[in-house]
Amino acid sequence: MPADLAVAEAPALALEMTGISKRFPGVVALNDVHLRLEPGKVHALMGENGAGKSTLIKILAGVYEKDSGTIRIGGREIEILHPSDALKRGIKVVFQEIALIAEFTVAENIFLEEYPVGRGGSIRWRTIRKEARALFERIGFDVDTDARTGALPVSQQQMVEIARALAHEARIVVMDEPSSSLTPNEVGLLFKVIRRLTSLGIAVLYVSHKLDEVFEIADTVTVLRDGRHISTRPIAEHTNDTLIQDMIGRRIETLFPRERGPASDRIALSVKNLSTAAKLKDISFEARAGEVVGFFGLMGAGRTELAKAIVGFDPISGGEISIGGKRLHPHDTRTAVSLGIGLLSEDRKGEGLMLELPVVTNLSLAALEEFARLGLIDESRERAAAQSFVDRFRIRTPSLEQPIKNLSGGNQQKVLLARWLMRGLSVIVVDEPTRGIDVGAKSEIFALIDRLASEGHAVVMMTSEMPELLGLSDRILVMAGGRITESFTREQATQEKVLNAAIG
Amino acid sequence: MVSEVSHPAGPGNAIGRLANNSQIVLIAVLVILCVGVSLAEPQFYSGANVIAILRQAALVMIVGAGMTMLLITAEVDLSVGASLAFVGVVAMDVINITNSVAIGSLAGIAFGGLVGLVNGFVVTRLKVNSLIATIGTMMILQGSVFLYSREAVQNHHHLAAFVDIGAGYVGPLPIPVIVAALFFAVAYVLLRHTTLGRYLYAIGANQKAARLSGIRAERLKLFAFVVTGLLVGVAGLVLVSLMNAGQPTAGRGFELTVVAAVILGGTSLAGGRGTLLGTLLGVLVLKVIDNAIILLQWNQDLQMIVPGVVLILATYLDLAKRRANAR
Amino acid sequence: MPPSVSLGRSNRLGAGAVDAFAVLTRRSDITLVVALIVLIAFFAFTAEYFFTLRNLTNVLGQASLAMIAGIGVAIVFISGEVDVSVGSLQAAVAIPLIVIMNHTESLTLGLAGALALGLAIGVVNGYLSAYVGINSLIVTLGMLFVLRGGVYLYTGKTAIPDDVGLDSFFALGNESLFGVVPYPAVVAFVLLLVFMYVMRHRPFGRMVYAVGGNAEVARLAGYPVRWVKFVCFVISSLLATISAILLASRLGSAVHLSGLGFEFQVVAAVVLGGVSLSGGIGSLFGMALGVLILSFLSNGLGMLDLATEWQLVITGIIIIVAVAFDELKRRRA
Amino acid sequence: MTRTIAKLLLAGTAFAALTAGALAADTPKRIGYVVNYGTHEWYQNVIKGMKAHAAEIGATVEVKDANLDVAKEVSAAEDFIAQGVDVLIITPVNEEGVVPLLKRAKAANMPVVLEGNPVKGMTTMVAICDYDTGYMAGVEAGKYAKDHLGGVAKVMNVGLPLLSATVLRSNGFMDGIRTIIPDAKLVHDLDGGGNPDRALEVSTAALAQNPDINIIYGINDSSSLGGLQAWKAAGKSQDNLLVVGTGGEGLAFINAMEKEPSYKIEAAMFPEKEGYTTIDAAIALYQKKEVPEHIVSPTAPMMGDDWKKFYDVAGTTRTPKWDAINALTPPAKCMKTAADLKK
Repeated sequence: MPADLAVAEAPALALEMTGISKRFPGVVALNDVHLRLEPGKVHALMGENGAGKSTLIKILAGVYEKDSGTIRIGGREIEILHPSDALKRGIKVVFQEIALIAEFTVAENIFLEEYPVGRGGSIRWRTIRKEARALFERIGFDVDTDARTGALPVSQQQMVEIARALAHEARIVVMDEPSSSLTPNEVGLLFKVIRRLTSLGIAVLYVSHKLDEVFEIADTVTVLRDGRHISTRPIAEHTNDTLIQDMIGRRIETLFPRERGPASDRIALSVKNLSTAAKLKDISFEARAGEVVGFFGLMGAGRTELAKAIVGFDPISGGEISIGGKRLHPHDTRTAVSLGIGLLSEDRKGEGLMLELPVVTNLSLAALEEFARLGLIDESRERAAAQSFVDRFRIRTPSLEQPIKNLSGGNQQKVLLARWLMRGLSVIVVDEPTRGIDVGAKSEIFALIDRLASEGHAVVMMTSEMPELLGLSDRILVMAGGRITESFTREQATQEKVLNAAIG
Repeated sequence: MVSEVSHPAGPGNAIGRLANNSQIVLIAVLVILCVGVSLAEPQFYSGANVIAILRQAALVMIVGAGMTMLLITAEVDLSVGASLAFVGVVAMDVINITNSVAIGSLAGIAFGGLVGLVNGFVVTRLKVNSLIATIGTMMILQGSVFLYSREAVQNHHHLAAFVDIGAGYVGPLPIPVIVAALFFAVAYVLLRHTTLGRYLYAIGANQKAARLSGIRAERLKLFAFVVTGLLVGVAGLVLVSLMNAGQPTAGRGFELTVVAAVILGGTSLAGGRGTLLGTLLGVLVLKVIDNAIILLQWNQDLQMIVPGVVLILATYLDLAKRRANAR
Repeated sequence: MPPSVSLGRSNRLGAGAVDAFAVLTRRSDITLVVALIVLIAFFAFTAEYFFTLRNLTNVLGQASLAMIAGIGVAIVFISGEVDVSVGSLQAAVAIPLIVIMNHTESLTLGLAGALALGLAIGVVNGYLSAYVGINSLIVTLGMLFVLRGGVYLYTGKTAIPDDVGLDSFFALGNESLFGVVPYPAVVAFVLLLVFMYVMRHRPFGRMVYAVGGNAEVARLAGYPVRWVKFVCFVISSLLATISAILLASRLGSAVHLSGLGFEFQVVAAVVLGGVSLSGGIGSLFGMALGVLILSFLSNGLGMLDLATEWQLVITGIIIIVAVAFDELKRRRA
Repeated sequence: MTRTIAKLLLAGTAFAALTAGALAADTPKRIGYVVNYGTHEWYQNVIKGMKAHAAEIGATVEVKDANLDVAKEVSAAEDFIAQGVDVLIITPVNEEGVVPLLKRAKAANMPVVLEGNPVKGMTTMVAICDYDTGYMAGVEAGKYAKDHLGGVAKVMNVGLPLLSATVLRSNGFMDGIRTIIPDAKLVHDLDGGGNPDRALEVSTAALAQNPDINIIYGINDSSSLGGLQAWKAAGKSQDNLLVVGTGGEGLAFINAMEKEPSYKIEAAMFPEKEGYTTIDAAIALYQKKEVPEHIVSPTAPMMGDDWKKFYDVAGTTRTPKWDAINALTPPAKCMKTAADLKK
């Protein structure tokens, strides 16, 4: 929008960001993006994963520094170089990944940013306890404020995170996918919180890719795609289709190419009455060669726990797992891999990448024995194989020696997927395969998963992304509270049915 | 931006490349040291002195090879000094009893391996932070060595073979240097060209990822501890032979020398980074400094100060370089 | 945290609650308390003269040096860093203390000199670790070497005697309050209470825990992570300096040998006290118990006329077992 | 029979009369000994000597080891005072470091005997004369060099600057040797840390630099042996070498004198005797007798097989021949003490 106009309106605006750009090694995260928030209004920020939503708010929060562009609050231009700058300016961000100190009590976490202190400068613990309790009563959320935060289930931690927004005198509250791990009635509480905020004249930036929520709570919607600003319109002017159109930029089915034929009836993976001490209860299912089995569930439903159990990463307390008819010793990844099952973890940095090490080393890790004679690695063969995967998967890297930390999320994910293909597995478990990667790469990953299946692998996919689930899966199993609550065929499944089952 | 980081690299040098940048500094330092010292004190290049330096370096290098593996897997062993002394005492004692260098040597090396096994067990099974665990075992060894023998175990039957371990020569080369070279070569190949070595890096870089890829991280760490222990056994033999007696008081501060050398060589305490070549350079730099201070007849207290400063400086340079690369 | 940020709203509300009880009842601490009691009981029955007021107060005095330094080291640990330089620091800061006293005959100036050097050391440790970002183990290990070597160089490896012999200086480390409680114990106790209060009831203390527990979250909460760590290093060095001053008084001189291996004793006690190397976990109360356990252990074993060798072995085993036990519990929880 | 030896020994010394009476009068029952470095062989044997003599008078010696930790030394002494031992014996880790301790012991009326080095404000000290020990060995070394090394003396001192006692020995040695060979040269003055491997390491470098060194002096047996091992490791013959050790605390030097052609002189310090004498001082002090401020325990250089005169060796144990040891007459006072170093 024209700058002079912006300036003229400035006083009315809570926040104005113009011409914001940000690059990371190998990817342009934001390109000349602008955003305007009005006091007392809810402004939705939408876009697929990797569209640039998170980057934008992290700039706002002072986590990243923008490469260019200006930020105005109440018309005055400001610089945000450190989170404390944002907080001083009354910008409160509720992040998707929990930003709480696990060792502290819930009450203390609420006041983490500004401990109430007495005249002597001592922390007023009683005040903290009292106000925290009062706060949760106000929004009608029942949680033990003296509990160790780390001991709470994820969804409750998320609510604590959200409640913090009320505890501070904020002028702008940003919420990044706040509902991702919430049960519907918790979402209800969330909206209650948001309305309370707006009634106090606070501007709310609501980041989400869930249409229904946006239509319910937002006044205005800004859509980003591939780091670019696509549209900003009052919600009234939008329909489901127009929004999706803006977000994805093409019709949904084209995002999910489906070349593969029907699944064979050879059972590649069978899980019987699997339970773990922590979470899972009596899980049984099978996956056939050439089939994509999609697991859906809200955060904390036990998807990741299941994924880690069936690849032998976590110990199990009961039940059995067999791959290609062979029984797997629980809690032993080595036999699991040699039997032909592997996991593409949701936590790329934590459980997938060796950030400092080169692409080739990351790529060949699981298949290394195949290039070795008497333990000696034939490096030319290793590199040749790696190169062929880099080409086939169109992995964008300047060289095989490139430390993988310098690749974009999408390319990193492709390397990790290639790691398993190189090993030649029969069953591959993918957990949130497209988390935090941009749309282009996303469809490539989808294509790869489809190819895996068509090449006769059994794919077990854990996801919280409805389109991805519906688009890719042959069968859909829904989890809640560590159990499988429903099972649908591709044809039966609809967004509503699946959600209801997930709420359990 | 991305291209800045990519260096041309021959096949397989992938991991090597990462460390190489940090080694240029060391090579430079080493060269400057040698030139500087030999200008001030020509004796520096006398064959005798070079051999003296090499023999001292050998002792540290032997253990350094194991310590490098440990640090690459993000663990550390501070008990090597105490263990070094104990190995000597045990070996000397067994040799006196059995009158056989072979058996005595085996006993010493076995003892070292046992210590490594215990350390490895405490760290991988009991999950005790290796820094604390090995400080604990260090105390235990320092105490129990005196319980084993209060006074130095003397060399009763002077067996030629025993003396040779430390003081012997093959041609112009002292045996300890040859031994060190041997272990260096083996460890080098192991770290650089074998699956095992690659897995050690993987574990240090990201243990969970390694496990998910079917690597038995805990076992390999245990392996690294045992290897280090065995190498301490070998070094202990060399030392006991050189001293011609099992000295319970030997090895004080040896662990710090070794760790310092390895870190100086660009191996990161965080794991996943480091090379044996770097360790070799680190050892040489430290030992040349040590030697130079004596040759120049400087106050030997500098032998404590200089390494301290060098260590911090080297780590800083390495850090700075990697930050530059990350930009 | 700057007062400007603190909530206007909350200041109106009721007085701050002091619940040191919450600190006392951390489960790991309870086990330590029990361990300490058992230990004392054991020696009371086995070792003659152990369970006498004179001996018990003696041990308190002896423990206080490690206790005072331990507070600082524990705080650094909690902030997610390590400090192993305290041993050589003890020898180093005693030099200005004695030298200045010998020249000026003023205890105050001597103390000031010692604290100044201690401060400087802390600043260097903190700057290199927190701001430059060099691994703090390496920084403080290097400092350990540099200081010890420096002391040897400066003193020519001889002790510097206190030629003035001020009674006030002698009293610091050698006399007792009401002839019962040694002054070092009093100092240690006061400092312990002060820092237990700070770590529990001052925003700064909570920041230290947050920074050690999860630096990224702390950053998001607007904390000056580096500054917090920096200050922790400074605190550690200053407390180590205080322990050094008391030691110097007990030795009546600046001894170039003092503090050899002291860092090990302190770290051992801190870890035994349940302070985690990974940061964010542990309490000063636990640290204090750790120190007391090790001190009573060494005193008791000495009373049983047990050789140093055994003391080393037993201490080593206890440390490993204690930490292993701690880990087990943490994984269970 | 040992008692008669005791008498025999005391006959010569300053307080013969006193202790002769002492045997009649009541004697201390519990003696506390704070040793500076109890794991060291020298002190192991000092303690043996103490316990042997204590047994004779029906007393017990309790030992607390400071293990070279000055702080622990003070604590250990405190503990003994708390335990209310009859006499306290202290070997200071560092002379200066125990001054306040003596003050406190006085306040608690605890008689204190110092072993090793003089301390400001002490009542009495039992010690060998480190300087004299080195000096006498130096003289012998000089003679040897004159006869066998062509009157050339190029000395490598494997020293330990950390402790005043060991510095005195080195100085004594050089002064002694110069009485015979005035132009004896201290080619290399090393810090061998007093432990064998460090001594070996630094000696190796020094020998590489100065191949013309022909005398190695070590402030203790670990140091001299470390130096000798360095020599051997350099592949040199021992023909024109003289090694002089100090202490003679254990079997190491005997072993060396038997098997190493160059290990000719040992400045023996008879730790057992030192311990024995210390107990005598403790008794005298306990009985409030007049005691000289400095009681010297004898030392003597041993050449070749001399050690056989003083020790019986069976396997790994050696037993002192008291008659011979007690026959040695110590000097009334030392030529130099730590105090002289300060100047």
